[in-house]
Amino acid sequence: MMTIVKKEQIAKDTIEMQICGTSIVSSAEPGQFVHINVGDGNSNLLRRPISIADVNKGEQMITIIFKVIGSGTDQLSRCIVGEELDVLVPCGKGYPIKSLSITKALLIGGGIGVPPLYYLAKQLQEKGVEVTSILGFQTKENVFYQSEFEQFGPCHIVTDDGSYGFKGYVTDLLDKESVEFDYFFSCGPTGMLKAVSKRLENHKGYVSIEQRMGCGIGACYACVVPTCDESNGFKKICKDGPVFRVNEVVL
Amino acid sequence: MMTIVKKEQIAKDTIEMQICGTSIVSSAEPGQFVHINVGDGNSNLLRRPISIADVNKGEQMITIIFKVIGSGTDQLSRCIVGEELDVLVPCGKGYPIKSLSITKALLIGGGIGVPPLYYLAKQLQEKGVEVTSILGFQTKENVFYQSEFEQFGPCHIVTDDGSYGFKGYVTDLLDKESVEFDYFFSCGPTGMLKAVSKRLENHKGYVSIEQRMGCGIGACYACVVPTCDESNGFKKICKDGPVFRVNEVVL
Amino acid sequence: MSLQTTLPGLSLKNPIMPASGCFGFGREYSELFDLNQLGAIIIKAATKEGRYGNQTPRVAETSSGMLNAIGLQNPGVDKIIDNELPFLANYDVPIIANVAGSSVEEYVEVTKAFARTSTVKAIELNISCPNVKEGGIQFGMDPELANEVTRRVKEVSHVPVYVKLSPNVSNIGAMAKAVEAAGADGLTMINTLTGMQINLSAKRPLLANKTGGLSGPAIKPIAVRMIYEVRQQVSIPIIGMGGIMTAEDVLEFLLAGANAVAIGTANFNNPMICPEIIKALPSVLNKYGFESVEDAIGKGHENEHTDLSRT
Amino acid sequence: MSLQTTLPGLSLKNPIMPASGCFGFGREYSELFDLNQLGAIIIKAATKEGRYGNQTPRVAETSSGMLNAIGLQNPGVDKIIDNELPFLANYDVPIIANVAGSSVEEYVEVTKAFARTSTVKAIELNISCPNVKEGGIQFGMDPELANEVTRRVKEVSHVPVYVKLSPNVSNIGAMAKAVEAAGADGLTMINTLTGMQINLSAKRPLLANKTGGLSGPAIKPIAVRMIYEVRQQVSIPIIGMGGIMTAEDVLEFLLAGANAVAIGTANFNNPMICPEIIKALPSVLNKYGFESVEDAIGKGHENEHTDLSRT
Ligand SMILES: Cc1cc2nc3c(=O)[nH]c(=O)nc-3n(C[C@H](O)[C@H](O)[C@H](O)COP(=O)(O)OP(=O)(O)OC[C@H]3O[C@@H](n4cnc5c(N)ncnc54)[C@H](O)[C@@H]3O)c2cc1C
Ligand SMILES: Cc1cc2nc3c(=O)[nH]c(=O)nc-3n(C[C@H](O)[C@H](O)[C@H](O)COP(=O)(O)OP(=O)(O)OC[C@H]3O[C@@H](n4cnc5c(N)ncnc54)[C@H](O)[C@@H]3O)c2cc1C
Ligand SMILES: Cc1cc2nc3c(=O)[nH]c(=O)nc-3n(C[C@H](O)[C@H](O)[C@H](O)COP(=O)(O)O)c2cc1C
Ligand SMILES: Cc1cc2nc3c(=O)[nH]c(=O)nc-3n(C[C@H](O)[C@H](O)[C@H](O)COP(=O)(O)O)c2cc1C
Ligand code: FES
Ligand code: FES
Repeated sequence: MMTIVKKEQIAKDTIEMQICGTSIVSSAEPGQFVHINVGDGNSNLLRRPISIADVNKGEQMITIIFKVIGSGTDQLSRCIVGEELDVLVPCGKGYPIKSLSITKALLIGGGIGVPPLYYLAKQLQEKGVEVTSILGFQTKENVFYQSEFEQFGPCHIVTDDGSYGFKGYVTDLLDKESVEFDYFFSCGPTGMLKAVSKRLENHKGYVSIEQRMGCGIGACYACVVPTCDESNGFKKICKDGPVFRVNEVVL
Repeated sequence: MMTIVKKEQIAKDTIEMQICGTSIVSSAEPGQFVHINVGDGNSNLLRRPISIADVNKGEQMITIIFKVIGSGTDQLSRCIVGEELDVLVPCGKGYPIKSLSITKALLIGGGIGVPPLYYLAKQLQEKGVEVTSILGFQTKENVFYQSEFEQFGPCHIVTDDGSYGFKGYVTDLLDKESVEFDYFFSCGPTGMLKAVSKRLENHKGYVSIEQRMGCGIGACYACVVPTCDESNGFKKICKDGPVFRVNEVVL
Repeated sequence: MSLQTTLPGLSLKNPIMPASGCFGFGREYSELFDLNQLGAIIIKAATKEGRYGNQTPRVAETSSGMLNAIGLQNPGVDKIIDNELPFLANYDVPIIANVAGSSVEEYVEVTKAFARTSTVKAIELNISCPNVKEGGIQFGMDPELANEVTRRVKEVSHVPVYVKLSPNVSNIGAMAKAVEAAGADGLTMINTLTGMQINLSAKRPLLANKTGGLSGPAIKPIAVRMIYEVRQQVSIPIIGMGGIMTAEDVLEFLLAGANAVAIGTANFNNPMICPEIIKALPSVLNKYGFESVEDAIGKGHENEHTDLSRT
Repeated sequence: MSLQTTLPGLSLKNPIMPASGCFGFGREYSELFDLNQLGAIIIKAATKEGRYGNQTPRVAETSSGMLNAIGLQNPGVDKIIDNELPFLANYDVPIIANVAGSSVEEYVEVTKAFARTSTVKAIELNISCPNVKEGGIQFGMDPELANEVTRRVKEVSHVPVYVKLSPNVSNIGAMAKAVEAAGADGLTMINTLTGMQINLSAKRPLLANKTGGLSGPAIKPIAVRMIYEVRQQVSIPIIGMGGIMTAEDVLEFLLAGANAVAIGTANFNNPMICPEIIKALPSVLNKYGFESVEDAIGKGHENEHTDLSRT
């Protein structure tokens, strides 16, 4: 059980929440997620996976940022400060930056794919990596965390309708601006990940992917994704992912 | 929609709640009930019937008193002051005291059958009727509203285990004490109603009965009870009751 | 936005109607809202003679659902015609009469009786009530019996006949085809699934009848699946039901292939649910890109899944 | 308070075991609690060759339930025996292997393979998986096919065989009797009910496989009814499952006639649910006046309803 210590709406339908209460959070890595039980045993029977957006090890606190899209996130958005949350943490495997030799990183986030990149950027900066971010949103009122990302380096905001920042998709911006990097790290809707992987096919990178989950811990085979090699293999997104090397699994 | 304006625990697992917000309450009669939706469309799909324990016409407010026995009453007990409740009010037919010529009344309540008798006693007193009450509870910690009933006249408390007041059942007390009355009015568990009807078979009286309900408004036939006459007839507890003349329906 | 839709015998203002047994004969709900808003009304089951039904308790709550074992309580078809239909005739809403029985003869007799009145615009043949000892569901579990009773009722009915299918079967498609072959004008589906709750204190089934019919949102996925399946096997229209609580649910049933829908259990949770859904429906249809109710019917069958994956 | 209970091939510390497909091969849960607490473990379905299963999405949430269409993904029986069973052999918990197939031969082959290991204490014959195109559920919908596959598997099995029944049938009692006659040592029931959810935006079924199996509290009343019904028709023991979330639910299944229970979907809601229920069970049994698990089995059948009413 973790306790909600802060809740704030930071963009349209988008809530930032801080929860604290277990020392395990200090081992959390960027790209990992929490698996939250928002139900009462009847409604919202399945847990909801939400990325870890930030970790405050000292206070045993993590930040999550989520968009209200259905009954589970709606229920979560109604929880109040002081309430307890039933959270499995941390789940999955994150961006393996500890083992990478890297000087310049490009972060590409789309919508609710942006949150995990924040903690990633923070960790990269601690390692002394130069960070450039491209964050895509549908429209102006969905934009969040621009100034937070600007702390780490150049941050380009892109909106589908051009109501804020650059107009178009994140890949359109890549065509315009030349960014140097050794690795890219991306998280967002599958369509975006596909486009990004294609556009940057000669680069090394990592993507974080989504799938509907049952158990969230690797036991039920709900969230599998085929691997790209010829082994006929598969990975479990909840356990082996959600972060994969680009071209490791079929998007 | 009505708003919860007060909530208080008045005995073990027993909550008194005041809700206000619709002018319809002023027509409510003692013995009628409210039908409360405590669910979210998944859990507690059916409404919960709870008797009207008191009415404050001026403030459009009613009091209910309920015992937490399962998921619905548990959910209701978690509602907080200021919250809105989805309430159908008033439902059913109450004690028809307006049409009765009566000078001395005996009220016999058992457990959560006590609440409707409070508003009844109040109305009887307004009519100038002398009121004697016998209230039965399982044990000391379940007892509530003794002083409230004492306002109206003699009030005997009976507990199953003798931990408070007279030890035994309400009918045992009737054997001990001689009470004079023209009509008796009873509400409580079916077993008690049966015993009381039998003990007082030569008296005129009314009983309020319970049954699991579907619609609560007379449409679904979930709550029927056979009539005692030879007509092979039936009554709907939610619509024709919950109050019936003694020997009108089969207990 | 047009909510109109036309089915055999029924010209509907909108596709929303209360389900049989959950709305009585309309009187109680008429005190809460104007029944003229409804697309149609399916009235409570009628048998030849009056029936008292089962002992109480007759209902139990379950997770996202309820069990009922009313047992077809009703005053008998003649009293329904004399005492209930004149009230409903005051409204400009097509009435569908639910016909039950324990023998083919009884179904035929009740149908014939309804032919006496012009208020009833269609028959819903209830061969799927799980809560009576004899008749009812037997006819709904055996394609041959279902075919026979449908054929016999069709012979005497002056109005279109919809057959109400039971979900308690291995092969719902076979049942649908059997009654289509017998001349059914439409299907209504699904009736309740047989279930039980045990009272831990009494150490026996909570319902006096032991088993009851499970309805409510819990069964919606089963209803949607069966309608989707049957839609691909027969061409007569379907009135869908089973767990509908919202206008989004209605759209889900339309996409699965229902031509109209009925709302049962939800009326108990919220007696205003039918008019509320009717009001919400246009904007839900609009949100998902549909221009009318008819535009949405069956549209869940056409789109292929696009995710990549090996098989 | 004794929680022990003995079934063919299985001596259980307590009647609680995870259901097949909801616990993998135990590894993930072993990181969360000591598997030695469990009464038994039913492992994920095994087929002869490895199977990738269906496309994703493979799960959808429904009211008080979920749909799954995993499609029997598994590495194949040989890899299970080589890679998974040695890990489970470390625990003092009986292992029940779930055997699936698309032909009688495949069921026989897989059962034979499991005879190679002493870790498997019983076979659960899965003739009820609704999520594969061929085999599986066919055998669970036809009493004759069910009888045949049971008989053939019994011929080669070195351990007791429990047959897992599908609820998607008209007559569950007939299925139970057919497999009892074929020599089944016990039954497990129920598997999932076939259902569907339609995605309103995509205008097609949400699951790539279109249909999936409905599980969770939504189906509990159906499971309880079927176990109650089957308990009156066969004498072999029953491992009950379908929507169990609490120790009270376990007692409800015992009263209905289950000798032990399995817990599926609830593991996803709360991965600690099995040990939590095991811990809560003694006080629940005690509260309702039972002295042991065995004392409660079948006790929901004996008490008559006492309310007065005419019929
Ligand atoms: C690893 C991972 C990390 C995520 N991180 C974030 C995050 O940081 N912020 C954020 O806003 N969202 C995130 N999501 C998406 C988030 O899980 C869904 O938006 C959420 O589950 C929707 O639940 P709901 O009840 O509101 O929607 P509903 O549509 O009512 O949910 C119905 C069911 O579908 C599942 N579901 C619906 N959409 C998704 C989806 N996109 N991915 C997986 N399951 C889904 C739900 O979990 C639930 O089981 C993440 C998803 C994954 C897999
Ligand atoms: C006319 C009437 C007036 C009532 N007045 C009061 C009152 O003033 N105070 C009070 O505490 N209780 C009263 N009750 C009883 C109250 O309705 C039940 O205690 C309550 O419904 C239990 O709900 P639950 O979800 O907590 O219990 P659960 O056992 O979880 O409920 C399961 C289902 O059974 C129904 N149910 C359970 N017990 C009863 C019961 N005794 N009568 C009817 N339905 C039941 C519930 O409504 C629900 O549908 C009254 C009942 C009736 C019929
Ligand atoms: C209390 C109750 C009574 C019912 N009575 C009848 C009936 O008389 N005839 C009938 O065909 N169906 C009857 N049904 C079934 C409903 O019409 C409907 O098919 C079923 O409840 C599924 O829809 P729902 O989930 O919206 O309730 C009844 C259902 C309930 C809950
Ligand atoms: C994700 C998932 C996978 C399942 N896989 C299997 C399986 O491989 N073999 C099997 O016999 N049953 C399988 N089942 C069915 C369960 O074992 C169980 O019978 C059913 O889910 C009902 O129990 P529950 O409501 O507790 O989940 C699966 C169920 C789920 C939810
Ligand atoms: S969600 Fe169960 S294996 Fe990934
Ligand atoms: S509860 Fe529906 S008629 Fe009384």
